[in-house]
Amino acid sequence: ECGRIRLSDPIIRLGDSVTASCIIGRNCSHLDLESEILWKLESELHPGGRQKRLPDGSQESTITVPHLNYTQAHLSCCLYWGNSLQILDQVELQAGYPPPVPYNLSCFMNLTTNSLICQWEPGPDPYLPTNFTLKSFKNRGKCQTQEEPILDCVPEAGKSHCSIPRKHLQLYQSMGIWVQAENALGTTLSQKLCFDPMDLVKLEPPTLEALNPSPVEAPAQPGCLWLHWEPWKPGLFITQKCELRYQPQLGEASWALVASVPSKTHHHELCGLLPATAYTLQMRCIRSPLPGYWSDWSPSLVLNTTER
Amino acid sequence: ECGRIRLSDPIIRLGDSVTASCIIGRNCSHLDLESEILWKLESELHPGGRQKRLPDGSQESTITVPHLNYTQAHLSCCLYWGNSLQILDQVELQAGYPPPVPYNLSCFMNLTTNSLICQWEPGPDPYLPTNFTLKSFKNRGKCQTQEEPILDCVPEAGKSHCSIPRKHLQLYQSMGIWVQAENALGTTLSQKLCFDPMDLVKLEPPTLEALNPSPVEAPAQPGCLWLHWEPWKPGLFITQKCELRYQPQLGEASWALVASVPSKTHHHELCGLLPATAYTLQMRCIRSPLPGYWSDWSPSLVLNTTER
Amino acid sequence: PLGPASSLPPSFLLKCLEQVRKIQAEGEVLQERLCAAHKLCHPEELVLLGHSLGISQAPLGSCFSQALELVNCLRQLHSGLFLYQGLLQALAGISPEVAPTLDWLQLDIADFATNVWQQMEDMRVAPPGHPTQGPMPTFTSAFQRRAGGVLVASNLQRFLEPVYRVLRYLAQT
Repeated sequence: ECGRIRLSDPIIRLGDSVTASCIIGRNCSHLDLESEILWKLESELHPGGRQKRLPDGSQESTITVPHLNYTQAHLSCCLYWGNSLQILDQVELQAGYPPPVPYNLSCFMNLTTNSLICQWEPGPDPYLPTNFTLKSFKNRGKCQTQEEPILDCVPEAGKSHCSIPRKHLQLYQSMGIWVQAENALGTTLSQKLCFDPMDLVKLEPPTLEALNPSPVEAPAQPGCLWLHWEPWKPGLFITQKCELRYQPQLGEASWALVASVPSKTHHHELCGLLPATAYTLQMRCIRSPLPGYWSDWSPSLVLNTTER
Repeated sequence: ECGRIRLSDPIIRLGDSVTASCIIGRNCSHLDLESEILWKLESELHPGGRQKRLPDGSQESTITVPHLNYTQAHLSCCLYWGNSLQILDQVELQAGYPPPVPYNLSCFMNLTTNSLICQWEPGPDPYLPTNFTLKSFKNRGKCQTQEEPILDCVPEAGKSHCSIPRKHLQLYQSMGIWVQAENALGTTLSQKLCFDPMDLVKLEPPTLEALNPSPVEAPAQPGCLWLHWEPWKPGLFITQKCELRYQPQLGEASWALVASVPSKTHHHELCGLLPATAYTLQMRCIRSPLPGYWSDWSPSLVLNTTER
Repeated sequence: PLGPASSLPPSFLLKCLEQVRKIQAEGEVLQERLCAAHKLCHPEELVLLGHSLGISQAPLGSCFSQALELVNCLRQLHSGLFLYQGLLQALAGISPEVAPTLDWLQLDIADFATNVWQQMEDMRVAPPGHPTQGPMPTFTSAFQRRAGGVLVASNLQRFLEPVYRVLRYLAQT
């Protein structure tokens, strides 16, 4: 072997020192074994190699880079051959940090894709290839004991979200879940969550429709609006409560809120409004009384109240 | 077995007849074996079942549908049980046509994706699941003899194009290629093509750029325009000829053509134009003298000639 | 001595010229990628390593002797291409950034070698039996494969320049 670099550690913490040695075997006939072994860090010659002859006649040079400030660097073992500097071996040094603790882990149950979708913040870049895995396990109580593990959910490269398909979930059983971050310098775990998947259901908003003409039994009163909505089909099996908000299209008007619109009736009469005014209406719903997340606000519907 | 349908042929030609038999085993204790076996085609009762008792005591009814005009139909073997018609067995009849001969097979070599892309017309819908496969083989001469087959290229469902990756191709050797269509009623082959993939290369057009100011050695002459173009990078290794077309932005002016612009120089002076007029210019290139396809016309460039 | 240059069909020569340009372009991409991804940009820094790895250059003498020996020149061209096919194969697993370019280059060289071999067969001057690959260098580290890639790519470019000149000469006569 005409030049082989050995490293204390190919991956180190940024700023730490790294020691390397390069050995030129004595059977390396075409080399003048007396010449000095030189080191290059990236494309700069790096002084400070300590060279000695080994018992078997081969030459060994050792070098220590006190503070490696490159996240990636090529370290080359070289020799002059005639007047041209020859590279005999080269290794790639990598430096960075252990993985930061992933935080802000949050999940919600998506009934459209029938999967539990979790997302998290990866934290600052550790400059090293870092694998994130969403780990989870089934559980009977409050996730104190770790029972049967569910699958390891591996996100797409560079993504900080992962989705666990329905077939791995028991929707009405509690499960523990956390994110594990791992690279060459260590492993960290996020805070653990414990929930029934169904308690994290996020509904899609209902679809608002004008009731034109307003139903026979209640002709349009001045300052009143009749509203009808179609609930989101996949969520029909869930008892919900809904909220309606409305604002006149007048300058800086703020939203007014009608809390807990009875969700079963699918229509609602809104009164006490300004006559001959255009109102923007939106609605959202949430699983209730069982826990869940509010849906987003529905797309707006604009209705006009009649003249006085 | 309480009712088992046997079919002469589950897939037949549209309009042909189909014969089916339904046997009710004598060990079918809970059935009154004397009652009449009835047939339903889709949801209509279908008369004409010929029933007989078999030597082993079971009942067999046979029916012939003279002209099946459904491309898909359910045939049910039924029996009255009390006064409710019971379905004992059901089969799916399929009818359609043998695959039409695929036609208009054409291919071109795409240097961006480094693949040979072929497309064809599938012909009228035969109403039966039909698989198309692009078949090809390597060859020395004019594809008379079929030597080493190349891979079977299976298009995405419902698509009539397929692309053969570079690693299966010898760009400068002739290959034979055709489309095979196959369904339950038969197999057909398209016309065969024989070519070197590289002879079907379709270049991307060059990129036209104004030469502002026109080069020092040729100041802008009235009625002249200086044009520069950047050839398409992946096609640089191919000797080409190019065509330039231009038209004044005046009413219904037609294109004028400058055939065979020398492709090596990358700039061209266009004279004999109307002064102070906006001209639209486009260019396309083709592999030459070796065979190839014209590129599309390049996006337009608009240049203005100077005053008299 | 030179058989009549015209014994080589013009379309064969035009295709060969195009194939050489295609391989040269691919070779440059390989060199650029090795430089960008691994900071190995100068083959002259790796000559010593090349000796110890046994990366050789393909001979082309018959293409340059005063009297161009066409048949021997074609045979040397084919063996050179065959050698580079082997060398590139030995570099398999070089690195993800470079592997696709290496694959295209191998395919283009194999195509060109097939073209030359078939032309020799058509002229009934193909050597008997198919060529067999000699001993190939063994690369024992990622660095040696990448350095080997730099050396093979630069040798290939230096092999193709004279080939292009000879083919152009033949195409013009």
